[in-house]
This record gives sequence, C-alpha cells and structure tokens, in this order.
Amino acid sequence: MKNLMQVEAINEAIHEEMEKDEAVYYMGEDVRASIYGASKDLFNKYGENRVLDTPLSENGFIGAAVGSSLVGMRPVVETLTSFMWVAMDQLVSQLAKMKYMFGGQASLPVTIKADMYYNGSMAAHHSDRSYPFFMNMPGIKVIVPTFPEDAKGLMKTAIRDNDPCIVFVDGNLGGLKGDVPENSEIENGELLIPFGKARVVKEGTDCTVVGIVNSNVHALSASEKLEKEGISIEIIDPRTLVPFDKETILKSVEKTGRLVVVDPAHKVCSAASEIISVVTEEGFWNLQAPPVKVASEQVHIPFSPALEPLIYPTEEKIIEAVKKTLE
Amino acid sequence: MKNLMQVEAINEAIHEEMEKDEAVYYMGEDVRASIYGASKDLFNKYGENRVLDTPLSENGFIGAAVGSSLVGMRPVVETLTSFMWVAMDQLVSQLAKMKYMFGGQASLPVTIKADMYYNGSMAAHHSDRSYPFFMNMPGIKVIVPTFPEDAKGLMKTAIRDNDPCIVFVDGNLGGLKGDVPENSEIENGELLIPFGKARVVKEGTDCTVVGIVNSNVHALSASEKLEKEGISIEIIDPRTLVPFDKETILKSVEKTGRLVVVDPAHKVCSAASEIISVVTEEGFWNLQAPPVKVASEQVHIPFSPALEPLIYPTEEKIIEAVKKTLE
Amino acid sequence: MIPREKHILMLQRMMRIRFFENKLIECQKAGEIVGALHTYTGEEGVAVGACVALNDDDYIAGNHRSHGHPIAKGGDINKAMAEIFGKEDGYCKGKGGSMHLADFSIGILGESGIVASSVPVATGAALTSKLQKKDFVSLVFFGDGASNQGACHESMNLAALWKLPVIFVCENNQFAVTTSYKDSVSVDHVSDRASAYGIPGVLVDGQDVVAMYEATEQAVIRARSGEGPTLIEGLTYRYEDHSLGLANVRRDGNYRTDEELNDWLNRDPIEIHKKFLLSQKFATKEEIDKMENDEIIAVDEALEFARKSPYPDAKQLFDDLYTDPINFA
Amino acid sequence: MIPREKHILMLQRMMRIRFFENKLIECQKAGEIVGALHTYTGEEGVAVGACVALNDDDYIAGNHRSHGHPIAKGGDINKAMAEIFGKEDGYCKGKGGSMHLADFSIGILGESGIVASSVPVATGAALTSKLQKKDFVSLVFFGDGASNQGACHESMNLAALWKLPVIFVCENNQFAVTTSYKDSVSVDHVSDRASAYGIPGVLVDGQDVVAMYEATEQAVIRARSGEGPTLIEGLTYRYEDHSLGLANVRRDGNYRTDEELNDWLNRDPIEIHKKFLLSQKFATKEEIDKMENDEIIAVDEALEFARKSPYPDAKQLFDDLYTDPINFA
Ligand SMILES: Cc1ncc(C[n+]2csc(CCOP(=O)(O)OP(=O)(O)O)c2C)c(N)n1
Ligand SMILES: Cc1ncc(C[n+]2csc(CCOP(=O)(O)OP(=O)(O)O)c2C)c(N)n1
Ligand SMILES: [Mg+2]
Ligand SMILES: [Mg+2]
Repeated sequence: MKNLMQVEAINEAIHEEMEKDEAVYYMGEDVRASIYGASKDLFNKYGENRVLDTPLSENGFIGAAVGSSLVGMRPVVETLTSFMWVAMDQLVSQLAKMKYMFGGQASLPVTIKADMYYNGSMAAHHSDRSYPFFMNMPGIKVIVPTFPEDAKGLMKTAIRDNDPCIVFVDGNLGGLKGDVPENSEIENGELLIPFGKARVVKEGTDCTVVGIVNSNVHALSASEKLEKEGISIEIIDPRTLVPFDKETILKSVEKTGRLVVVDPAHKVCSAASEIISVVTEEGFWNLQAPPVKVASEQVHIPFSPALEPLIYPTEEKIIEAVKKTLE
Repeated sequence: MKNLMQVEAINEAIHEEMEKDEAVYYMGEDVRASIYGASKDLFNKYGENRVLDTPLSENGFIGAAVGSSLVGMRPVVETLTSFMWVAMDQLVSQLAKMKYMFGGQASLPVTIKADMYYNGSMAAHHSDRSYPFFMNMPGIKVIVPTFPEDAKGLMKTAIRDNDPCIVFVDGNLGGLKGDVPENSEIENGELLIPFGKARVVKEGTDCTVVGIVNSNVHALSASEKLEKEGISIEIIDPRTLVPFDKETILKSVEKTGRLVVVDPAHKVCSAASEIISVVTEEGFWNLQAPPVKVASEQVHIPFSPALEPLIYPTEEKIIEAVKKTLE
Repeated sequence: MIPREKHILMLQRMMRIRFFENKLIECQKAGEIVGALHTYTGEEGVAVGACVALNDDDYIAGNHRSHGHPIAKGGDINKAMAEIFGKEDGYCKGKGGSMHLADFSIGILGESGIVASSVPVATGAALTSKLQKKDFVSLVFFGDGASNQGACHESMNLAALWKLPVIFVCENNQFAVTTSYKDSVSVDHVSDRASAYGIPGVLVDGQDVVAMYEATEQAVIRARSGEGPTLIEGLTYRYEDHSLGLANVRRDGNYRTDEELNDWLNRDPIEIHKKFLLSQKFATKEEIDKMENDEIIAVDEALEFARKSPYPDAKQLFDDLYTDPINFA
Repeated sequence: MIPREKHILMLQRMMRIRFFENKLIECQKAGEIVGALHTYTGEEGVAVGACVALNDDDYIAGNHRSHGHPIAKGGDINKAMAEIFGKEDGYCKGKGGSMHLADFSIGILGESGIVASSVPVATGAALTSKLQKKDFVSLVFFGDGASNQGACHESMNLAALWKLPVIFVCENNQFAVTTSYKDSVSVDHVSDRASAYGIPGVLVDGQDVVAMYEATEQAVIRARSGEGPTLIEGLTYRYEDHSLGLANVRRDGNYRTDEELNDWLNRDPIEIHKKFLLSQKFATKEEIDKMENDEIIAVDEALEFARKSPYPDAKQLFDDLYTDPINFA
C-alpha cells in the first residue's frame, strides 16, 4: 500500500499504460510542462513523439485524436470540461457517433481526461460539470472517480478500453489522499477497476446515499455526524455513470427504503435526476419515503467566494436530506 | 380561426414580429431561399438587411447574433439541433452564461429556431433532440411547441422575450394542422402564449401522460384506443421546459395517481427523467404506482427504415406504459 | 508520366460513379430510397483524380456528398448501394445510410453528415502515420461551404505545424445548397487560404481528372517525404440540386441559371477524359463502349444486390454502439 | 497628427494598468484574492494604443487577460478592483471576477474566460452597426494562442464578407501559457493570416503605444467608411507568468529565459512612451511624476474601495440569470 493523492494516482496510471503500450500517447495544452500535474514526468520519460503539446484548438486536436485512434493509436487527451464546448463537433459527431454510424467498423480507443475546476473561484467559464450531457448522448463511457485507488484503476481501464471514455476528474479531489495498492500486492500485478461496478463506500441501514465524485467525501463526513444521532447511511459511489450499476443501488434501497442522490452537476436533468427516476421506476415499492436530490443550484457558477459555496452539495445539505427521508 | 400547418404558423409568427419591430432580423443558411419553409417570403418582404444568408459557420454566426443582440438587435437564428454542436462555444459560453457572468448588464434577446429532423431516415448526424442538455445548462429558455397555435404563440413570445430562447421545432410536426385564431379574434389583437404554462391537451382521470413535442400526437391517438377499453388519460403538454410548469403536472398526478412521461429524447438524463424525478420528490405520496418513462432508446439514430422507428415513443408504447401504471 | 492503366481506371471509376448516381436518382424518384440523397454527378473528376493518385493503404474521409469518394477509392458498389437502401449487407449494416458510407478495410474512414467534421479526423489519421513512422497519407474531401468552418482552420494549422501527411481537397462546386461560394468565402479562392498556414495551395480544374491526379500526386510526394500538407481546390459543378431528399430545395430562389449549368455540362469530366484517352490512343471507342457497358451492368447488379439484401433485424439495433453491450441507467 | 492630450492620456492609462496590476499581484501573494489572475504588465501599449484610438461609444471585447482592456477603454478601476475581490460594488456584482470584467455603459462588452470566444461576439456588435447604419466600430483583443481557434477563422471570414466595422487585435505576447507561438501558429505572424480573408494585416511593435494607436486609427477609418475589418498583431510580452492563480504554472519547464525577459523589460512600453513625451516636449519630468503619483493614489483608493465594499448577499445568487426569475423543474 502507498498513500497517494488522486492526481498522483492518475499520473501513475498514465505512466503504467504508456510504459505497457507504445500506441498510447498523451496530448493536450502545456502537458509537457504538466501544468495541471497529471502529466508529470511524461515528457522526460516518453519524449516528444508520445507527449504532444497542442495549439489552442480543442476541436482540431480532439478530432486528430479521434482520427489517430481509428488507425492504430490510443490517445489520452487532457483538457477541462469547460474547454470541451469548443470541441463538441468532434466529441459528439465523431467520437460518440462514429462507431455506430459505421456499423461497428470504427474502433475508438480514446480517453479524455476532463478536469472539472469548479468550486475554486474560477467563475462561470471554468466550472462546468458536464457529465449529465454525456450520459444523455450515447456512445461514450462516462467515468467519475472519487478515491485515489479508483482514480488509478479506472484511468487504466479507460486507457485500455476500446471505446471512447471521458474520465471526469474533480479538481476538488486532486489533493485527496488515499491508499493505493502496490502492483506487487495485486493478484494479476496491476490495478484495473472494472466499469459498471459501484463501490459501496460505507455500509449502512437507514438511508442509501449515492454520491458522485466529491459528494462522496461530503457524504462520509455527513455519515459521521449522522452516526452520532443514531442514523446509519449506506454510501454508494457508482464510479462510472455509463455503464451504470443499477443493481447495487436498487439492492441498497431495498434494504434502506430511502434514497438521497448527491451530485455537483446542475440539478435539472442531472445524474441525480436520472438515478432517482430509475429507482422510482424500478424500485418504487421499496421506497418508504420520497427520494431527495442534493445537486447544484440551477444557476451559473458565480465568482464571488461569498456566493459560490452556496451552489454545491455540502455535508449539511446531505444531513438535512437524509433526515427528510426519515421524517 | 384558420387551419394552418405548424410550419405555416411559425412563419406567420416571424412575419408578425418582423413587421412589428425593426430590430428583429432573421439569419441562417439558405434562409432567403427558405429551404426549410419557416422563412417563406421573408426575403421578398424585408430584404437583404433583415434576412441574412450566412456562410457555413454556425459558431461564427450564432456568435454574431449574440454580439448584435447586446447592442440593440433581436436576432432570430435558424439552424438544426444537429448543427448546434459546432456552435456550442457561443451557445454555452456566451449565450447562456453572459448575462449572469456580467451581473445582469447583458441583455440577450436571441431566438434560436432549432429544427429536429429525427424520424426521417436522416441517420445519426442529423437527428439530434438536444433539449435535455439545455435544461441542464442554465441561462436559456427551452421552448418545445407541439400544436400550431402554440407554435405560433410561443415563437412570438420567444422573439419578444429579452432572454435567449431556443425553440425546438419537431420536424415531424411541420405538417401537423390545427386551428390558429385570427388576430382579430384575440382580445389584445395578437397570439402570445406565455412561457411556463402547460397546456392540458385532454382531461382524464386514470393516468397523467406528459408529452414532449410529437409525443402529444401519439398520446392523443393512444387516448382514443384506451378510451375504448375504459381507460381515461389526462394529457399534458408542458410547452416550455425552462421555465417549467410543475404545478399543473403535480395537480394532475394528485388526481390520477399515475404518471407516464413521453419524450423523444434519449432516455438517460432526458426531460422525462427530470419530470419523473420531480414528481417523485414532490408528489410521492400521490403516486399509486411507479411512474413510467417512454423515451427514445439509448442508442444513436440508425439510418435504416427497418431500425429507426424502433427507437422512438409510439402510440403502442404509450398504451403499454399507461396499462403498466394501472396494473 | 501517368501510366495508361491509371488513365483507364480513372475513366472506369468516373463512369461507375455517374451510373451509380443516376441509378439512385431513378430509385429516389420512384420512392425506393428514403432520407437525404446528395449526388456527385458532374464532380467525378475531383474524387477520382485524387483517389487514383493514392495507394490502397492510404486513407480518405469525406462528407455528405458521399458516394463519389468511396467509389473513387475502389469501394464495393454492392455494399454501398445496399447501405443506401438501409439493408443488412450494406457497408454499415444499414446504420449509416447515404451520408455515412465507410470501408475501413480499404482506407475509407467514412463520410460525415456534419460539414467539415471529417477534416480533423483525417488530420488525425495522418498523425498516426507520423507517430508510427509509417508512410501512408490521408486525404479529406470537403466543400466550398465547409471551408468556412473553424474545423478547417484548426486542422490546417495543426497539420502544417506538425508537418502531417494530409491532403485537404476542397471540392468547390460553386454552391453550398443555394449559397454561392462568392457569398460565403471572402477571398477569390479557397486555395488562397493555404498561405495562412504556410502550405501550398493549388487551384485545379476539377473537370480535368488528369489535372486532379497530377496535383494530388505532387501533394502525396510532399506528404510522404515529411514536408507536410497541401490544400487543393478542385473547381467543379454539381449537376443535380443539393439533395434529392429535400425536394423543396430544388432550384428554389433561382440560385443558378440554366446557362451556367449548360456551360458546365459542356465540360463534363467523363467526356473530357474520354476525348483525352482517344486522342492519346490509350483506348479505342470500342474499348470505351465496352467499359461503359460493364459499368452499367455492375451498377444494375449492385441494385439487384441491394434490393435482395434483407433489412437488418430489430435485434441488431443495439449492436455496434460499444465494443460490447453495456448497461445504461 | 495625434493630439497631445491623447499622448498624455495614453501614458496615464498605461500607468494605471501597471499600478493596478502590481497592486493585485501584492494582494494575490498576500492571499487576499482568490481564483485565477492573469496580469497585463508589459503589454500595456497594446490595449492602450488600441482603445485610445476609439470613441467612447465604440465597443471592445476581450479575454482572460482581462484588466488591461477595460482600463484602457476608460473603465472605472474602483468597480474593476471590487469585482476582482468578488464584492457587491464590482462591475458584475461579484459574479464575474477577474476574467469577466465588463462595462456596457462605456462600450466594454466584456472579457471572456474561454479563449477566442469573444471574437464572434465583437463581430456581432459590428453587425449591429452595419444593420442599423450606425457608425460605431467594435474591437476585440485575443492572444496568439487564441488565434488558432476556429472562432477566429469564422469571424474574420464573416466580417470580411459582410464588410463589418470590426478590428481584430491579436496580442502576441509570445506564449500561450508555456507554449511559444512558434510552436502553435504555423506561419511567421498571425497578421499574415489576414490575406486568407482579403483584409489588411498589420504587424505592429506593441511596446510602442503610438504605433498601436496609429495602426488602430487606420483600421477605424477603414471600418467607419464601410470597407470592413482589419487584423492587427501587436508584438508584446507579459512580464509575469501566465496566471498568478496557478502557482504551479510559473516558469515550469523553463519555457522562457531570463535573458529574453530582460530584453523585453528593456523595451518597456511605459518607459518608451515617457521618453517620447519628454523628447517631444509633450510633458515635463515633473508632470510625468505627478501623473504617476496620481495613478498610484487612484489605485490605492480603488483598493480601499474594493476592501470596503460588502460581499454580495446570498439572496443575490439567483438574480441576473434571466431578466425575471423563472421556475425550474
Ligand atoms: C455543421 C453543418 N451545418 C449545416 C449543414 C447542412 N448542410 C449540409 S450540406 C450543406 C452545404 C454544404 O456545402 P459544401 O460544403 O459546399 O458542399 P456541397 O454540398 O456543395 O458538396 C449544408 C448547409 C450540415 N450538414 N452541417
Ligand atoms: C478554449 C480554451 N482552451 C484553453 C483555455 C485555457 N487557457 C486559458 S488562457 C490560455 C493561454 C492563452 O494564450 P493566448 O491566447 O496567447 O493569450 P495570453 O494568455 O498569452 O494573453 C489557455 C490555454 C481556455 N481558457 N479556453
Ligand atoms: Mg459546395
Ligand atoms: Mg499569448
């Protein structure tokens, strides 16, 4: 076991995959200088043919990644969710649609590492959390790691996956520390976390709390406080939203009878909306109280540190929501 | 009263608003030739300074519409939902965010008429139904007319509204005929349908069916068949998804105890998911059965006429869903 | 010197496209084909000249006007026709249709319904060639209208910077639907824009298949030797209106005159090349007639093939979305 | 001939920007400011030369490096400072912050955090001028890095086609974060790309505020007389690293040398203009010292203003999203 920050765990995943497979290359803006940390030492180690600094042309270079993947490469592209709007042409019309449209001829092993720098006084242009959109649009796998171990294992699985994956990396979790097993401690020698399998972060009996990215951290601290009041919550991290592990959540709700979904995306048409709709459709008779959504307020992200924190799910909002289900 | 097709009703709305206000202009690809019908006779009537054919640069010209709106114009832009991906930069970062980001200084009276040509063998690149995304992203009003009267009245309201509006026009409804009141028959002389007020398309007692765009047509025919079996459904057309008239739906579910939401968008994170999540959060105790989502299958739109119709909500699927709520 | 076989091949492929398209026009009018149908008649010289200058393992990508490119590259017209009919034996098992033909096995990376959207993709294929030190090139077709999309700018800059072996071929058929390129491109020629990237820009008579071949050949040599991309503009004309699937677009607004169309009909790329072959004694009238006849038969057979092919089965709906089926929410 | 007052005004505004930015740097280091902070020191000549050549009712739009532009246009530094502090009296009531200053009342249509994203917007403001037969112009600032975005291509083409009164000002400060423009722009100069749109492209020494003024003045004349857009490239340099808010970016990878920085420091736009004023006897040393002092005081007052301004109240969170509050699902 070693104790790593999430960003270090992701960096390790990329190193291991680049080491293992020459077809993997890393591309993005200023990735050689590693300005966001995840590409640390890649350039020194793998050189200019495998670590590409791009011009400021996200649509162009994401499209280039797509094209290169069709004929033998396995690109890993670093960007921010907020810079993906300018690249939606290639993300939607090509990356997401191409395989199906061509009857399966295309293989698109592209991984996009999309950083979400919300909650850091970056204002509306830099704080997007756009995974609900990519849940609605078929064709891409939507990966939402929380803990360092999962971040490493899911990133490795994404790079090895033959379908397009977007790994949404929560900037609030970059410094989150956690135990990550050494490869020598793992049965087959490497950490690969499968897609579509939720993690039960904490078992509990009174209410199921599903958390997306940073929400799991808030849910854990809420849990401690709730415990003191004799309330036991079960925390579930879906880890991937496409594919989605419905069963683990439905089973948990069968046990607890209650559901709170915590999601830093804007609340309307959020991942939380989807999860609540699915559980009510399929687990209705197990629900003993209305499910509660704790998601971001339906407004853009304001700059002011006096306003921004009001937007997001917090420990307090989770506690309140859980109690509401128990009224 | 006159009997108009939806596309004629929309054309009438644009004519009336251009007549009334010199600041309104119409812009898009080949709009002078009116290749999609809605801009019929605009060019003859208002000339080259008010009806602009653009180069094939959606990001550029939608951005130009945005900029022009900031300093006095009221652009109406015609495009297809599928061509909006290339323009997401301007739609999201400017059109949706600018007013809030600048503390209210910006006023953006932009109307986008976004045609959805799904269900016409146009394949994956031309069949998008992207309103769920614009529900998730704050800042834009999301208008989803069904019947010709509403299409005219909502289009006029949109053009007159001081906020950005996207009017999602269902290509399947272009030829749908309906009665539209003459201006002389209307109290204040013109047809303006307010945003955020649902239309009760048909009253009923056993199950509430919420329909988005073309789904209302299917719901109406389903209703006739169900009636013969003694099942009475209440059909509600929200008409606008942002703002959203939650009350009318909650009240209806209070009466019927059952809910089916019909939505041609991809089912995951759809408008249907959102509506179901809201009704379960706020109307849980009125529900006598699990709500049912009838939305498009989670797959891209295939070209083949043997496959495409399998994707969308149909009369049969609605009948089945309604019966399921009554089991 | 272009070998004789290539000259013959170019005539053959042009004729194949012409007959293929004309057959589709018939079927479309008879109501046998659904959806949009953008035909390539009149423009055959551009795609054929360009593709015949490529090797089999070079790549191409294209756009909504999508039948000419794959046929020019040597695609299978049975599969192409079946795809346009939405049938199981089509190139994409019926999932793509007219606007999305593709044959990865012979370097056809696919047609794209969103204009200019293939341009970055083709640039990316060229990036693989460079990174893997291969020597294949990649060529992309796009229209005069599409040239105004930002995707073209970004790709040309990237390709020029990284010296990627990609060839940008603008098919300037004078219009984007009803809009003249003079009203949408702010310089005289799309190829003039090459200077903005420091790459060669070549203006070619697209009705002269030999000229297209030669320009492409130069670009291929440049690309394979690591010198980077070339922008070629082929001046051409489409005989039909924009899309047969949208009847209301046809001639609407009188966007072009009969005289203009006639002028171009008098410079038909197939007729020009036939004359060239005869004048150079590369083929006799009889040989050409025979070729023509063979192509007519091949297209008839393709139609038979398409008609006979079954529609895809409902259970194929979810195939090919991901490598393996997955669970959604 | 540029009137003396304009020369004086240019020095004033450049000094105001310099002191404003240096004050922010202090506050940032002291932890008093949160978020990203992209400073404009070193580049003052570009924005000031450009903006002083405009009228008050002309429009500008800018980017993430966002304080210099509004100050150059005559913006209120109290409101600008308060905004950067996230306070209620800020330009955007604290909602925008450093990257989104705007003052619609004096033609500042706002700074944009997404690079190149203001370029179409400014083009649209110019469209209003044309459609309403007004005579205002619109000017947009963007970086060397941003010039590679498709938005620039689409806007320049549109503006050139429609002869819109817009001026595209590329601030070539040599880098996008750590990436040299030589590694991101495939031609020698961004201004070389003007030929791709048939518009004038002007390369200017951005450290010479007078040269920037003159180039802009020419572009304004052209724009107002209906001849269309101009692309101006001002060569300049940023003294600080990309963003003070991202400490890990600073000098990372040694993307530039101390020598290079020193060479540029020796060509400081403020010092150059001071010398010019003295040499032309437009101002005495004492007058300049006095101006300098006044600006220092003004910036100190702005800081006081910002510090004293209250934070916005929680109930303002939902204001300004729509014209009137609406109901969501
Ligand atoms: C992004 C986008 N905008 C608009 C369209 C609709 N459209 C399809 S083809 C076309 C015209 C294309 O003109 P050009 O690029 O010159 O190609 P041509 O049809 O002339 O071969 C248009 C406007 C589209 N498919 N994609
Ligand atoms: C679309 C987009 N991509 C990336 C970024 C991140 N980013 C912000 S500023 C910047 C560099 C911009 O360089 P340049 O345009 O030259 O302006 P400068 O900072 O040098 O003034 C980058 C990469 C962004 N804000 N928007
Ligand atoms: Mg064309
Ligand atoms: Mg720069």
